[in-house]
Amino acid sequence: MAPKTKRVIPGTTLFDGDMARKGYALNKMCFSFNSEENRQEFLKDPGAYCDKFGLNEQQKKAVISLQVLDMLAAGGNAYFIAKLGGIYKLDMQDVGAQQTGVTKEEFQAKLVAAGRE
Amino acid sequence: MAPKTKRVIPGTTLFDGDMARKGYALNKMCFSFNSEENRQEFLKDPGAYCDKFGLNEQQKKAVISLQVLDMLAAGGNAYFIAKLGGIYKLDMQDVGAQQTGVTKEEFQAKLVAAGRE
Amino acid sequence: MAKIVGGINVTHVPYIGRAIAGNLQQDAYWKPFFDGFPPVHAWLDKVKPDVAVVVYNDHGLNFFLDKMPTFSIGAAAEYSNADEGWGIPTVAPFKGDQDLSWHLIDSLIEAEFDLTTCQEMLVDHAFTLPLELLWPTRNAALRTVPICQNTVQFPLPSAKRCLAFGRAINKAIESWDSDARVVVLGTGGLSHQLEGTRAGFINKKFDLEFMDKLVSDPDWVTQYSNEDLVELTGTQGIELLNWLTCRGALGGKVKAVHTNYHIPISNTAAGLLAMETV
Amino acid sequence: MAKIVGGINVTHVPYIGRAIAGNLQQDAYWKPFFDGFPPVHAWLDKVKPDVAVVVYNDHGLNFFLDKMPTFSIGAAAEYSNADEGWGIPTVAPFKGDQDLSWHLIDSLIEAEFDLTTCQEMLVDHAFTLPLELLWPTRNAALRTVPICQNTVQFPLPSAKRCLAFGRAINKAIESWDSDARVVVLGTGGLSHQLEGTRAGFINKKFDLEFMDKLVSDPDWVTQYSNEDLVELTGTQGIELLNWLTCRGALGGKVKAVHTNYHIPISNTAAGLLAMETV
Ligand SMILES: [Fe+3]
Ligand SMILES: [Fe+3]
Repeated sequence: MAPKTKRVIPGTTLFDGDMARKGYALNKMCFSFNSEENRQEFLKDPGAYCDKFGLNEQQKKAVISLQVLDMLAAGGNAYFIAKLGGIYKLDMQDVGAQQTGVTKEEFQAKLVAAGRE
Repeated sequence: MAPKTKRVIPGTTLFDGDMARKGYALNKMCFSFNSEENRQEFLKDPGAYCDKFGLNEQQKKAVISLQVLDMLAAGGNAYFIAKLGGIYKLDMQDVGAQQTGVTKEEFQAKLVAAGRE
Repeated sequence: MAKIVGGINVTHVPYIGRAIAGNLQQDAYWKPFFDGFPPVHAWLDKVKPDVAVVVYNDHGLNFFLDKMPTFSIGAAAEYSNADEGWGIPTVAPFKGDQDLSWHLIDSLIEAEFDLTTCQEMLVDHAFTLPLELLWPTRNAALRTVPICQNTVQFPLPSAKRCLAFGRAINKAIESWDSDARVVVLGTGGLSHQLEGTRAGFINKKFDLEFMDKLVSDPDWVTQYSNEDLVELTGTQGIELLNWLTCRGALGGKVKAVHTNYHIPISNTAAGLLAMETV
Repeated sequence: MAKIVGGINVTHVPYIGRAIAGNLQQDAYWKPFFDGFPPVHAWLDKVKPDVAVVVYNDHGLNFFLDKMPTFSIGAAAEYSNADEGWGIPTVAPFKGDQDLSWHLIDSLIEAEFDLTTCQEMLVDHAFTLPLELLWPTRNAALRTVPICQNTVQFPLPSAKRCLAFGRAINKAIESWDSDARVVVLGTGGLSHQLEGTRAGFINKKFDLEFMDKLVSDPDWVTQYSNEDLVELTGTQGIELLNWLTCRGALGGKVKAVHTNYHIPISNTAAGLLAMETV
């Protein structure tokens, strides 16, 4: 089947059917983090918890190294990944800074600047 | 609020919003009967199982006496009630005969007759 | 582009599961029903579908009233059957077709059908039994896409909406960049009523006219409201909405390949209608 | 018949939950945001709504990708909040309005919106925080109806579909045989993007034009595809679809009662727009 042509938006991947399909196991694991009991079980042995949800190697590696861009590339959805971030007390500016390769302060300064334009 | 005028169909109550709202607890209990473990728990103490799902007195009485028309009047949905029937090995012709006040043989004969018309 | 070879509408009474499991196809009770299928098997051998899109209604296995969709669609690699509580045997899982699922989802939401998408989905007897009836020896290569319509809790989608939904499915499949051959199934009906003091209601006259009109003039059905259809065909007869969506998915003109109609299977008028696209 | 008094569109960033719990409203960081609300509180005191219809999107509390509806609606007596996993405090349940829920369900399905109906529904921060912001002292008499739109998994409903959905909600509420006064909320946005190398993206120019056009000419938004809107406002900026549905639900003409716009709250351009029906 010929690949569909997709809209290219710089720095952005739409969470569409292709990503949803690829990331299902990862997102399902993250959905389980709505429960404190599951969060604690994950923290005791992250690798075993990933295996329980059938994550592939790429997903497992991204989770264990806590690399958000890698999780996204592996089909992770931002809202579900945020629940994993919550376990490590990462807020959205930590996550933003990590993805854009700047410090949290620099990331915050960029946001403030956007308000002055 | 003035009552909506509803279509009257003889011998028939549509499972609409009013019924769905009235019967939610009863139908939720019956939905749990998709699991053998739950069916066994129900059989051990039907009254306690009804209480666990918050059935009202009318619903509980209908369930315990296994009166299908009473379950319907209490908001039961035919498909969910059928799962309760399954516990007692009642098939759809047993249930049909009970509701129409005839023997199973008479009910079956009526169906066969409908094919000859 | 994909090719729609035709469609098959067929009843899905749970009781059939026991007849299949018990090998009762030639018993006096079951023979007039099962004898309807060999001509359809022969047609399937001829048109050789790769994928079956199955339009059916769930009966409280995958969906409960806490999240009850009007139209839902599977997008899984595989679909499992499970214990439904009424003692019919559970069958082996069916293979999905995720490419077609997502193509349908993209197309149908663009066409303003507000789908619920299901990346996991249990399929009940209304999906499994028609496949068992049509491929009595499991066709392990056949891929499937379940499309589920609410016929359980009013308000249901109207006949007009279902026919339009079917026609949008037709457009979507025909625009699918694939060399697959697709058959569409619509399951349930025909006239029957399980509950109330009218339990056992059957309407042979209407059913026969419906089967006729479905082939020649499916818009005929849209003159009826869902309340009309319940009055005419029973509270479960309304499952004919699945037949209507299936018919819509076949596009403009079809010819009947084979029909069968037998009363009763359990409390139901059992219909079978195979159609070829022309 | 019921009366729609107006509508309020407001951001719903989870982080706000901590500010409310910690009483930080007058801190330098939070003051420009919280100072937007007193004029809206005064307006609510004047128009005295009995019911709030809340158009929002779930972020993985009530819905997972196994059953992901395009449009869903609550029909419960009460709606509970719950642990969402990111450490914001859980708030007390909100009262439902089942009469209005079912009236909406009957009307909207008749108008060919393919709803998923939810007789149980957990509501996340996108539902609870706007209510906490608009009624800082809980209005225990206020009844609610949650309406949830998929802005999480593409394909999303188009701006055109959302506006039509809103307009159908308008017709439904106006045909509700009740003397209730109804306010409609739309929550989320405005421009922000949480993920990818474009994380932190904000578009003040577009947001301000959007807020303007939403009042005077909401059809203006329908010139954009969802891909356009993501490019213009970010992957989460697309939550402006909830604002658009809310605006549709207010009918033809409205006048702005109060607006506020502040950058940033967390990674987000925080907007507030209260409109009165005229
Ligand atoms: Fe059925
Ligand atoms: Fe949000």
